[in-house]
Amino acid sequence: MNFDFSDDQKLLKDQAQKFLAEHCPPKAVRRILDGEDTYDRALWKRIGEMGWTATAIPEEYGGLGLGPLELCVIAEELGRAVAPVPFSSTVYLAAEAIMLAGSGEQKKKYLSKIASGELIGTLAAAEGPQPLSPRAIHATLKGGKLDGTKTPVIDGEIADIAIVVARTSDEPGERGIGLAIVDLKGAGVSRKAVKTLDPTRNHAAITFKGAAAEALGAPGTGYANLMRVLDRAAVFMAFEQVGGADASLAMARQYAIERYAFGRQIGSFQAIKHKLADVYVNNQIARSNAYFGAWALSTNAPETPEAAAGARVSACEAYHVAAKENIQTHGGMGFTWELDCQLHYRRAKLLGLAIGAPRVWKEKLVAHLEKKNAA
Amino acid sequence: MNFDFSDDQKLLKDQAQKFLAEHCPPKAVRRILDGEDTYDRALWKRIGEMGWTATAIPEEYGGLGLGPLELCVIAEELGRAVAPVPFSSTVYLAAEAIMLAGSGEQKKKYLSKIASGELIGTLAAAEGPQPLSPRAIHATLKGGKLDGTKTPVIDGEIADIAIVVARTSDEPGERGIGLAIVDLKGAGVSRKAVKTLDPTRNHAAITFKGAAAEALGAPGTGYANLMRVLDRAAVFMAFEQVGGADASLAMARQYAIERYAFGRQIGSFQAIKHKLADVYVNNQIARSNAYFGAWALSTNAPETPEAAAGARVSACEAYHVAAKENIQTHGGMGFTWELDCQLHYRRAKLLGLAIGAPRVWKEKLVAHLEKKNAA
Amino acid sequence: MDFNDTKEEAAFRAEVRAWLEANAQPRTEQSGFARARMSEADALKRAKEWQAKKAAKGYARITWPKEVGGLGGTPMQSVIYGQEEAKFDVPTGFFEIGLGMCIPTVMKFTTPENIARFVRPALFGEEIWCQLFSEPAAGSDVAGLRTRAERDGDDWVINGQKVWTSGAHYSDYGIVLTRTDANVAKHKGLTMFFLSMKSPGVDVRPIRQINGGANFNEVYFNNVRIPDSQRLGEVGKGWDVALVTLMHERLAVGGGAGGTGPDVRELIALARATELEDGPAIRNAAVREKIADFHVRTQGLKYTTYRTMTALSKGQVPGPEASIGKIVSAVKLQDLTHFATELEDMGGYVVGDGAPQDGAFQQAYMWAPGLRIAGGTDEILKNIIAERVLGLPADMRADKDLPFAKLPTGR
Amino acid sequence: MDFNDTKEEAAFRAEVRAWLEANAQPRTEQSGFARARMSEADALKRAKEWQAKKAAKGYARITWPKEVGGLGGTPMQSVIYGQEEAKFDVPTGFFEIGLGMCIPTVMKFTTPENIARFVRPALFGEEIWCQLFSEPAAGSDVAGLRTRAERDGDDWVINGQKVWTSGAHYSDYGIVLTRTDANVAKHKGLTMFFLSMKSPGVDVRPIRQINGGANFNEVYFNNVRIPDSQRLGEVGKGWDVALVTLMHERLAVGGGAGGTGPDVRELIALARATELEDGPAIRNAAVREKIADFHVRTQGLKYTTYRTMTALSKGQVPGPEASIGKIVSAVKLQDLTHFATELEDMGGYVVGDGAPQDGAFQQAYMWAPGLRIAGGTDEILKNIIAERVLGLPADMRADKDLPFAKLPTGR
Repeated sequence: MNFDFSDDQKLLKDQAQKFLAEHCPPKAVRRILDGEDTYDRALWKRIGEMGWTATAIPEEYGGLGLGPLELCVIAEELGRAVAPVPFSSTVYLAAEAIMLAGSGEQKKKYLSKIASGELIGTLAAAEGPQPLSPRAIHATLKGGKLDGTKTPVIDGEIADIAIVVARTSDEPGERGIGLAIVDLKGAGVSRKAVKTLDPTRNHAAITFKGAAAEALGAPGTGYANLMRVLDRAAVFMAFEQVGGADASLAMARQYAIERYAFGRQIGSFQAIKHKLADVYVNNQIARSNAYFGAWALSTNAPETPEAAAGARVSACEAYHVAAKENIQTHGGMGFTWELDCQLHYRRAKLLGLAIGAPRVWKEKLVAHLEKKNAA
Repeated sequence: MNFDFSDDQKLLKDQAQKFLAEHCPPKAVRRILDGEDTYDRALWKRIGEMGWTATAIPEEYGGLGLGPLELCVIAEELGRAVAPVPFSSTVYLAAEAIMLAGSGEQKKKYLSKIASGELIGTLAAAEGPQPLSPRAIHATLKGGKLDGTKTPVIDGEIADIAIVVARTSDEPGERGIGLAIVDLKGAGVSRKAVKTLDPTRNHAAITFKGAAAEALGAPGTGYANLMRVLDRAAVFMAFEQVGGADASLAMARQYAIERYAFGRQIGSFQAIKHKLADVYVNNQIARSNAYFGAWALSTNAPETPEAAAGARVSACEAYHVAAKENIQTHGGMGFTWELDCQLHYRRAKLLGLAIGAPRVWKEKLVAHLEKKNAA
Repeated sequence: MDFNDTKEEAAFRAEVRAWLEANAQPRTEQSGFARARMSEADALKRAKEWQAKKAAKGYARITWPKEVGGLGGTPMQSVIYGQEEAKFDVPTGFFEIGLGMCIPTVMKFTTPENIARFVRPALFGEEIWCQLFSEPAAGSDVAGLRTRAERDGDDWVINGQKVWTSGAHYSDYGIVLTRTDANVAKHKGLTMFFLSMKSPGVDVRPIRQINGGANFNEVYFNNVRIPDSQRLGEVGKGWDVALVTLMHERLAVGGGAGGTGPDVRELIALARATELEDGPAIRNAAVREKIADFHVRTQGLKYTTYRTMTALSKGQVPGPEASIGKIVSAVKLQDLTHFATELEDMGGYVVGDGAPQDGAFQQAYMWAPGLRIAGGTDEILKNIIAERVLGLPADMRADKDLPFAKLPTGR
Repeated sequence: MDFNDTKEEAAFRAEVRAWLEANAQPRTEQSGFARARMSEADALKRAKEWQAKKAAKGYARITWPKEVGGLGGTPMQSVIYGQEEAKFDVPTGFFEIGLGMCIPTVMKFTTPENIARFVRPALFGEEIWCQLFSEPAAGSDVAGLRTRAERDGDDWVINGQKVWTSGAHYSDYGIVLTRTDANVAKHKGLTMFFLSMKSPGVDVRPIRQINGGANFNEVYFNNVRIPDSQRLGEVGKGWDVALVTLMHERLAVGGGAGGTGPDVRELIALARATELEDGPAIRNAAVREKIADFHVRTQGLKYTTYRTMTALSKGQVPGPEASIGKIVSAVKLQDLTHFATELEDMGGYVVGDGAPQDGAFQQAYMWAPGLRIAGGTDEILKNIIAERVLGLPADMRADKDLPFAKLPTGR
């Protein structure tokens, strides 16, 4: 039994934690929150230099050729730090999609630039406030030209390329859906900033009018590929959420020890103790489910969709509860702009929705359980 | 604004409470729990003598001609006392069904006997472990003969008559369902005791083989009438549940004051205080929703189905939580057969399911809200 | 059991209604939007005008005796006025703290001269009052406050900091709870004063909240000098005076039971408008169960308020059980808005224009954490229910017998 | 990251497996039913025979040194043995308290003669031990116990009552925590002994639980006389001795993470078999969401246990974070069985034959409240997590410095 990260992976995690403590303190996140920029350019540059974006990219495309486990430990630390950089969009979404479905040429063209940190990528799937499904896709890709509007697109204003989900034929259901790579700096692309609950990550509505688009993956495989990309992203994002949930708990714990009321540390009151014990339990459950997701990715296990859904459902719940009860533990102070509790409350909401709400993943999970228990 | 019971009704409630404190102490309930009898015959006789079964029955049929509000206050006290008598089956189900759908002759034949306490009635609807719906009804009524098996039937072993829900034609959906009155002591009726989580109320499986049955209500109205009976029963039962939930809270409160641990009353620990505060809040919410149900019945308001569903959903939740957290507050003692916490834990489960699980009522509730908000 | 007015109540309602119709415009959705867009200064100006009108008629404080400008009416009449007024496009909300909490305290503890001087202008909206109790180190534990008042001849000199003061920036006067003796137990060393918010040394700064709003202020006191005649109650008896203020706060009926954000009606509208994978969300069984759960909480609170109003109508005084309103509604608001944003799925964190229902769910999601804290945290309210309603024993106190100066403190 | 054994672990597993195959029959569903129907006396007899076999091979207590009959193995080897044994039809469960908690305490605090006398018979299943700590007035607060031991020459005389004693009725010996001085603070006046359960004056009575079972006993002590040589540890140091016992209780890995009743697999089967108004329950969105919620709790616990086992496998000692197992699984069992009975709707409260899955959900619903209490209530376990894992400060203590006799008491 070795259900844990290796010593090397733990070392990488420690290094990432120290690096982010130094280069991504709450102050840096607040600069983006306060609108001084749309993302932390300096940090993003450094992250590229550290090779984090290259982690899981094969060496032949300029990557480090490490596996998903290394990406998981980095993700956890980015989540803990609420890092305001386009890492998830570029690495979990764009790079993974290209690695999964891209041609040799496409891989060559894009992956090395992602590995070096030169290129920001994203996934443009959503078309407004409703869950993703074949019927929710109205953008069309015909003859290499893309038309339609995608919103919200994470890091949409700052990305260089987007993997776009579009209707490629009139075939019903999943078979009519395809993926395409679009140069967002090209003609026929216009972007508009979109305000969200988490201003520490950039968002845009992107309108395509006959924009040039190259197909990603074989015809008819788009939706299936998209689901596979989202499964993998769900695990990485679960680690971000677990990191954020742990950071929220750590903040609450620290405050409960330092703050006195009624002549005692507030952490000595059972109302606070039991609240934080509940958060701890949730976080542990989420962490363990995330580990199973990591194991599944690292071994390419057939359980991956089930493991990914379990990791996501559990992590969404844990981060949501930890972030809101962190504010509650801080009392009035927790509700001030001045304190950093809000950073997690906002990020928890973003991560809880960015690749689909838990509702959708619960449905996926049970569909897999049904299949398994039928066998 | 007079959203409260009248002084007369409150007086009736006080009398009922005192009467049951004397004649239905926990010891009496435990006699039935321990299987010494299937219901408390002496108490049932006294209840008949007090005229409680006559409360809402019109004077022309030997009743007191009072309204549903009087029945509500009695119900609350029966619930508080966990009374082991066939009151709900006889009064909320059988009598209400006959009052709603019976012919003059049927009313004359049955209601006066219910009013005097001579007759025990029940409703036989369920056919095993699934929710009620037209498709779940397989018992058939043809040419005045009834065939099929109903289980569980509350007070099924001790009832004299049952209102039976049966298929009367092959018409699909609700129109193929009818109600009938069956003499359970007649030919073609066999009964078998059914064990349930709440042995303080009698239950049976009843098999009909060509049993004589008289139709109750016009053809094709059976299912609609059944729904109206259940709506009304839901409100009365909600008062039983609110009474039981309040009794559970009172027990927990008392124990939390008397029991010391770590040198303090356990009620001084926030874990207990906040648990009981939560129960109190739930109970108040349930009580207020039950009051709205009572108002709806008493005024024959068009909101009755919505009010009944709201009362039931809220009361099921409140009693469930109050009963389980009462055990938890009592710690190890709460889990012993010796203590009375179990009486409420069992009764809460029975009342939570007897006329359909909350899931079903939530669905009814939302269907009504949809209609209302569409208007 | 009915929802009808008594004969007297109906008559009063008709009277109020007639007066409102003669003096104000009915409220419409448009007027709501217009008010939401109005600057605070404009709203304040309009509110003051309206308050003067109400006060002249005796409606500004219905339960107060006629001698001090009230109507000598019942609490139920006050509720009825509130219900009717809510149907009209009139600005309110600036005077509640002053008239509901500060002035009753002042009236009880000051001289006839001060009453003559201060009550009428407050009633007519000419002077606004705020309540200066909470401090950075004294939130849930109000009596743990540190703002000092030191005697200097016939004056007192105040130094310290208050926080979470609603309306301090537009208030003319305030009542301030201070520590005048740190060497006795914490509840025993407090003294209450009132003062002009324009006094030299008073510095008001808005607090920015996580939802971007600034409904509250920090108030700094830097050698603020006030005469002893502005003391309310005896030296060292400030806690007893504060309890009078706080009791009046609790008497506000039905607070928190609604009006704090989108509720079930809006959720149903969203569920109708939102397409899930296989049809509108309103057809999804899980969504329907959630709607039902929220609905019974909302309705349960509403009918609890009706029960409280019934007690009022019968001349009874509602007890601390009214505290359930805010616990239920604050937690429900957070849960409901969380659920609603999840229904909107990948688009659920978009705020403003692009969001369904103008982003009302998202806005309320950011406000809900504040609602769970302001005016008593969930935890404090549960203590109140446990102790004052259920009669459970108090928690152990670390701060009962020690001199305040010896109490352990943190940040 | 993998779920595989290390090379050494795999070798040990193979060895164990081979021995089990040679000495026992594989477990089948039938053997499970057969065991459930077996009388306790028969089960005990079979368990003793099996225990003797295991002990002879060194498998009865794998982590104990060979000198006292163990295998000198690692905690991970113990886990592996347990996993493999669970696949065979062998009776277990009578010796865990004795070998897991009592004997380690005895070994640490008694004479070499006693060790020579008592360890081997316990290990070979010839003598069973129980643990006599809890009392009617000392449940969560074990140190609040009142059973007195009074010195009389070279003997001690014990009077009082214990409760919740598992297996007292078939035990030969027990360790008993007593109060020997009521005039010092409560943790300081305790002394531990061991004694024969056949001693004159010991009276064992089963406690009937609300689920009808009787897994526990009350034990009355009426002038039970034992020699001072049966004292464990010093007079007045009984609490320190008890902490050793309780520490061994905590070391039991993965307890409560499963095996306590029906779980998600059974719920899915039920949802498949249950017809709702419009089709099988498994197709209902609300039911599916619930299944998913329960599933992630179950799996989260399972993988948490794997993490703990990984720590064991690396030679680390698991900490108090293992307490999350019981909190999660007990509450989940109550919620899941509540939900399942609601799915069965009007038939959901039928027990036994007429109920789906032989009434397993209903049975577990009646057991779940006990699971939330036995072995530490939800509340006590949350205290443990808050204080020992998160390092939050202890609650205020009313019982720290007062002599035990002066502590306020209730029923």
